[in-house]
Amino acid sequence: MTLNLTENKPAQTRAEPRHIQLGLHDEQVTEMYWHMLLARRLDERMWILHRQHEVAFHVSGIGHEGCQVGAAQALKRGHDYFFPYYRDLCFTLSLGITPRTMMLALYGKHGDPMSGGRQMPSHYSARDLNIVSVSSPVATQIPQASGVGLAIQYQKTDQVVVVCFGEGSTAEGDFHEGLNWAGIFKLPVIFFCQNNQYAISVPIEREMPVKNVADRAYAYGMPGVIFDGNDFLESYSAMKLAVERARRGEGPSLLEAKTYRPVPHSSDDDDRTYRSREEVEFWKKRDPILLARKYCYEHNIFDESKNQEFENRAREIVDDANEFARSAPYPPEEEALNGVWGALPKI
Amino acid sequence: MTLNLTENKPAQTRAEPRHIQLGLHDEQVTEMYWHMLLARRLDERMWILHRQHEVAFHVSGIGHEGCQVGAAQALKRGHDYFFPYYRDLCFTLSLGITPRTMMLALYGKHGDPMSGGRQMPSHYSARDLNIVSVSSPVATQIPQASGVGLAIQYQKTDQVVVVCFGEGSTAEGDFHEGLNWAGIFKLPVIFFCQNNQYAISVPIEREMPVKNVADRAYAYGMPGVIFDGNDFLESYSAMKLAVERARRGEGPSLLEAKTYRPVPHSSDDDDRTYRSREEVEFWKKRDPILLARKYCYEHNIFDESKNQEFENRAREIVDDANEFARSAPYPPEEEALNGVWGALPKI
Amino acid sequence: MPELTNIEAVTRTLQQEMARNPNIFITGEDVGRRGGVFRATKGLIEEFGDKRVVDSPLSELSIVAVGLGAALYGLRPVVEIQFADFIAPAFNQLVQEAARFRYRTNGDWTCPLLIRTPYGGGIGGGLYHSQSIEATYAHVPGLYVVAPSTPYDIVGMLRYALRVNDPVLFLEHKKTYRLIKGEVPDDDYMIPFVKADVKRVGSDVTVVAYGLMLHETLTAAQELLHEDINVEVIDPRTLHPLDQDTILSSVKKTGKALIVHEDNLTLGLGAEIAALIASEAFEFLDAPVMRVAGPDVPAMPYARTMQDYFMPNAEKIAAAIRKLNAY
Amino acid sequence: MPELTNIEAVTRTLQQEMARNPNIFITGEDVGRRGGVFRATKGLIEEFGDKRVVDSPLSELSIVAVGLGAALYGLRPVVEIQFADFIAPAFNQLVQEAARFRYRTNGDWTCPLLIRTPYGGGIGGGLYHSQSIEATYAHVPGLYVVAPSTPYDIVGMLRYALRVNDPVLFLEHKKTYRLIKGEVPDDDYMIPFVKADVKRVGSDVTVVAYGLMLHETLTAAQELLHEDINVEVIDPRTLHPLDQDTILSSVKKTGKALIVHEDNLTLGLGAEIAALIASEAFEFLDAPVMRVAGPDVPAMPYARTMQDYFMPNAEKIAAAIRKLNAY
Ligand SMILES: Cc1ncc(C[n+]2csc(CCOP(=O)(O)OP(=O)(O)O)c2C)c(N)n1
Ligand SMILES: Cc1ncc(C[n+]2csc(CCOP(=O)(O)OP(=O)(O)O)c2C)c(N)n1
Ligand SMILES: [Mg+2]
Ligand SMILES: [Mg+2]
Repeated sequence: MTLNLTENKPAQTRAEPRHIQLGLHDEQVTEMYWHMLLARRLDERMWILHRQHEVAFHVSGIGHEGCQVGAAQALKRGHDYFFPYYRDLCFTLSLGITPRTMMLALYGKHGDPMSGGRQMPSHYSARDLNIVSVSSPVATQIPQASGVGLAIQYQKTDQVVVVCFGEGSTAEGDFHEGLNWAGIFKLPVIFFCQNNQYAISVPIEREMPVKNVADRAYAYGMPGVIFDGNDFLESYSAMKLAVERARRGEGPSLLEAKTYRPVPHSSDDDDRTYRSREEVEFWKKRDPILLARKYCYEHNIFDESKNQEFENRAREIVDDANEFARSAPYPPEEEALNGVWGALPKI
Repeated sequence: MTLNLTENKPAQTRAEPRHIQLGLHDEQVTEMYWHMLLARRLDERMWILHRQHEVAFHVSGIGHEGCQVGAAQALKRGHDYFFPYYRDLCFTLSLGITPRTMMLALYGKHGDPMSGGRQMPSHYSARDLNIVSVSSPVATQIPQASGVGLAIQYQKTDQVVVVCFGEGSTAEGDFHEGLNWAGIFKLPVIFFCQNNQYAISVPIEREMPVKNVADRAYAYGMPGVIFDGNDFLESYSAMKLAVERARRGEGPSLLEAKTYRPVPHSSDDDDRTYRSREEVEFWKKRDPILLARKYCYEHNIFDESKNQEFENRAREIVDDANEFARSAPYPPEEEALNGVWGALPKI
Repeated sequence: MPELTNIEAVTRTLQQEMARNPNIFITGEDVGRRGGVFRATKGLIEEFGDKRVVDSPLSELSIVAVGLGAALYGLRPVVEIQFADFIAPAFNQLVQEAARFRYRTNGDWTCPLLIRTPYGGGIGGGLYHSQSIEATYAHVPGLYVVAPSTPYDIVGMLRYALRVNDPVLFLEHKKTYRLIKGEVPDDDYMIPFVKADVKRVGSDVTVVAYGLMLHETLTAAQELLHEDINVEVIDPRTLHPLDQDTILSSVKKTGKALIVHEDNLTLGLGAEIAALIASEAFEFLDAPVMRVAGPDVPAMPYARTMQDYFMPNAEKIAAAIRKLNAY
Repeated sequence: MPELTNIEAVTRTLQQEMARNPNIFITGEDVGRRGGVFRATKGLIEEFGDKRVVDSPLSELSIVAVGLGAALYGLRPVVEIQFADFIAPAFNQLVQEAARFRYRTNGDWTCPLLIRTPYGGGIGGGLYHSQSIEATYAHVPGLYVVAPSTPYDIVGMLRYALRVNDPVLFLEHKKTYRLIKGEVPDDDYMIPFVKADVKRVGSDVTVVAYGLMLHETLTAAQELLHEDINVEVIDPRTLHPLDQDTILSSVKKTGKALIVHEDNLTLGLGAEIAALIASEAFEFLDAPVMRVAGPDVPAMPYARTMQDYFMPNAEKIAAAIRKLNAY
């Protein structure tokens, strides 16, 4: 898999870096880091804009960047199908949605390509990227993803579908029915649970009677894979295997990224009522971006000065996106009436 | 558990009959057999009445009597709560619903205590027996049973709830959500699946990606128990253990009786389009009543002449119930308007 | 021109359109080897194989959701809900998802999903095999609700529905499946949505009816001829959105309006039609707007006495027309 | 008499009734430690413990079904659906089950289940946090739908609802939670169901409105006084079944009727009220029955321009009243 092997050099005593083992070049790892960083800075700015009363609402992906960027890296942009959920800022950014688009949606401005200002922010959608529109009712996307999987099987392409959701949402009937279809028909669907241990205020013990969401995979005749969601390379590795399996026609997988949301559920939430500050601080030390940066430094993928460049570039991009969106007009009010029905066929 | 042990007799070389091992007296076994036989004869008459155009519809419990009578025997009538489904003729008969009531419902006649002629036949209900009204939409009763379980836990009684359903119905989201609640809160609910291997025409491989419904119990943090549903004693044994567990406050169980429906799905069905006659004949040889009768003969619980008495008595009871219902009037038409709302409280 | 029953009209059109369009596939409970519990998909699995006629697990929520997903991808799924009553578990997927996809993406994602389902009573189906569900869904912008009631209309509208790029709830009155017959041309005609049909021209009273009630109304109209009452019968065919013009023109002509449906009275489709008339044809009205509908009880009882009492029929419709005519 | 906001009215009444009746328990998403996302159950878990205030898993179907089961057993569950929009997954359990239990057992089994949920728009909630759901459920016999809109009415009707032996959908307009304040007597008064309230006596035009629109209508009525237009404002409070008499008497007096709601026009509650008036007060009508409602789009958009355009308000209501008055 690596150059070393094909060149028939003697076995090295020191193990290769994990990313090389996984078949990732330094440039790819750098790009993954960059997406995480950009997503984080964008997300932070959104919180600030909310505090400044510039925008009415924000729901954040902070803390989830590691599992998201790893997953995205293992997929074919614009080719595979994606059902993100509202925390997937980094996932959809990695798949091609631009910061400007995200900011337009945050403000609910005219021309927002995700929903034309109809949906609340973070309801990702991009037809040209096969990113299917996020809904607010949770879990509805899960059986829909199986439907896309059935269509792919029908058309015999090599595409796969990835559908994302929180662990709390797996309590909905939609989860069960969606996985049941995928299991029965061996559909090329990857069920990607981002388990951050809370559904708003409800801790995992009250959400389900098992320790892991992946413990349920067996009930649907598919493998269940648990990994450290704050480790971007573990996420890549898990997704890669699941994708390969699906492309080989061997059917679905249920992936569970163990992660944490170090911020409140949304700008409307106050998480101090339901969890300790110690718990939050503990997890902040395991921040996926911190961990990824450390990895990159250790393996000389890039250095601190490069990181500073990234920071600068991220700030510029975020500034630009914000300026672009802030100065954009609101949608003309009558647009509320458009797009209810398509044109009826002529006969 | 048996007298032998308490009297300290030497161990017997021949194992005790299974019913004795299970703590059942001969009289109890006889009664169980009697309920199976009566249910069968009643059920057969219903088919005949349909063929004679005396009644419009019948959905049958034939073939399921073994698992049903065994389950009923392990429960406290009028004390525990029951959510039967439409095949539970023998189950509800064993729990106290009379043949006359069943016939009234079959004809849709005035005074039918199950629904006042509103529901189709086999939609069992008896408030005084804690038998909760059967609905037509499948699986809806499953999370409702968890609700009764929660209420029992709230009131701290020693009651348990049994909820019955076919294996096909476990594909509905209701199944998942109901078991999830029961698992999280350790509710005293027994989920009793009567797996007859078909959902109308759809064979089990198309209903679910696992071999057994009980394979899903793990996903809900509860034991899953598979047994031969055509063996009335196995069913009794499985239910007894689950009931004891629930009464001890240890939570829910998922029981799966493997059985077969040797008749069409309902009087509207023609099963020749979807399964072979050989398959049906194979299962007819494993008829739970045949097997139970053989067991009783072998263990001298009763003999052929007694069986003939049972047959005669069953015929009389069925004749009586039929005559009773046939000659009953239809509900006055305006009764259609009653019972929509309760009386509003006075203030 | 062959004579077909309503159910034959469904089956034949599905067969023809599947032969023509490889993107059409069918799923639902028992639609395969069993050919559907009403036999609407009879013979299709034999002709098209089990990739195009797919027996689904017993799960309506996901039957609709899977259809929706396949439609997003670009296929043209036809899903069957075995009885209209059993669409309720799919309410969220149908209303919140399928019907909102176009709007919530400003037209980017569309959902050409066709849902067929037998509805209506009078067949001894009791509370859960007799329901009329049209009003619940006719309240949902973005979702077409159609209920063609003759073989001719079924063929033309089913063909059209398979070319519409929005979700369609295609309602088939199960009592008419074998009761109603009619000639159907061999050509590939289509009947557009949102186009009501004047099933009978008259001058005294306008009656709006669909499904089994359309046929009961036509019977009543025929009888009332003997009493010199000339009834105009409008079949909306598309129940949502309504062809307001055809209804209003008729009422403006007759000055009297009756709406008939099996569904219970309160907030049944008749409510919207009556409100429309009371708002837009007020000055033309010579009498109160009347409705004949199922009573406000949770659903249709099983016992035949109560079922008959529940069902509107030619006699009850005629009585209401007489009252309006005499007003 | 303390002055309470609408949300305080809810919380205080729940607290009082739980203290009085040990059979009452609460379940729903985040109702426990978080006290509900709107804080309607704030402080209750501290006072009553986690057996009586139960954080549910994220699953509306079973929140309703579990409540239903507990109600069958004899408890008095109060379940919260976090946003009215998210009751859709529970449609089957609510409509086909809870609302049909009494009827399908001829009165044997009853289901005293209270479902509270915040509904309505104007708070930047976009498509899925702004919906008005009343019309869908007002079509369902056996299910009470109530929407009290002042602290006084909320307290009186919530207390009453906890004594009613049928399922109740208790709708709370979320924009009014902190916006609307009012005095509430300290005694244990109750307000019965199916009793509309004349919130303002007038003679020229009858307006029927509830929720936030009630308050917008009252504002409009106040302004129109300057134009010598005297508006009668009827608050139905119970949306299903309707207090027909109060509505009809008012319309018979004024001869002119307007119905206002946020829900989209077609088959919104206004349809039934208009149909009722067109049928039962026809001879008293001096003008078409009018409706001011949300437009027929799938749901309320997020962008504030479009949201404002969607929402009926005092200005739009006043314009319609002027038109009716001038007719
Ligand atoms: C059907 C539905 N019910 C309730 C909500 C309100 N809600 C939004 S997010 C959320 C918690 C989701 O938890 P989880 O699935 O674990 O995802 P997380 O937010 O933790 O990433 C809830 C209850 C909703 N959006 N949809
Ligand atoms: C929600 C719903 N969908 C469809 C039906 C129609 N239907 C009635 S029974 C049945 C099959 C049930 O199969 P299973 O659960 O295995 O029970 P069995 O009849 O085999 O005992 C179907 C599809 C229904 N009653 N309810
Ligand atoms: Mg979570
Ligand atoms: Mg079965």
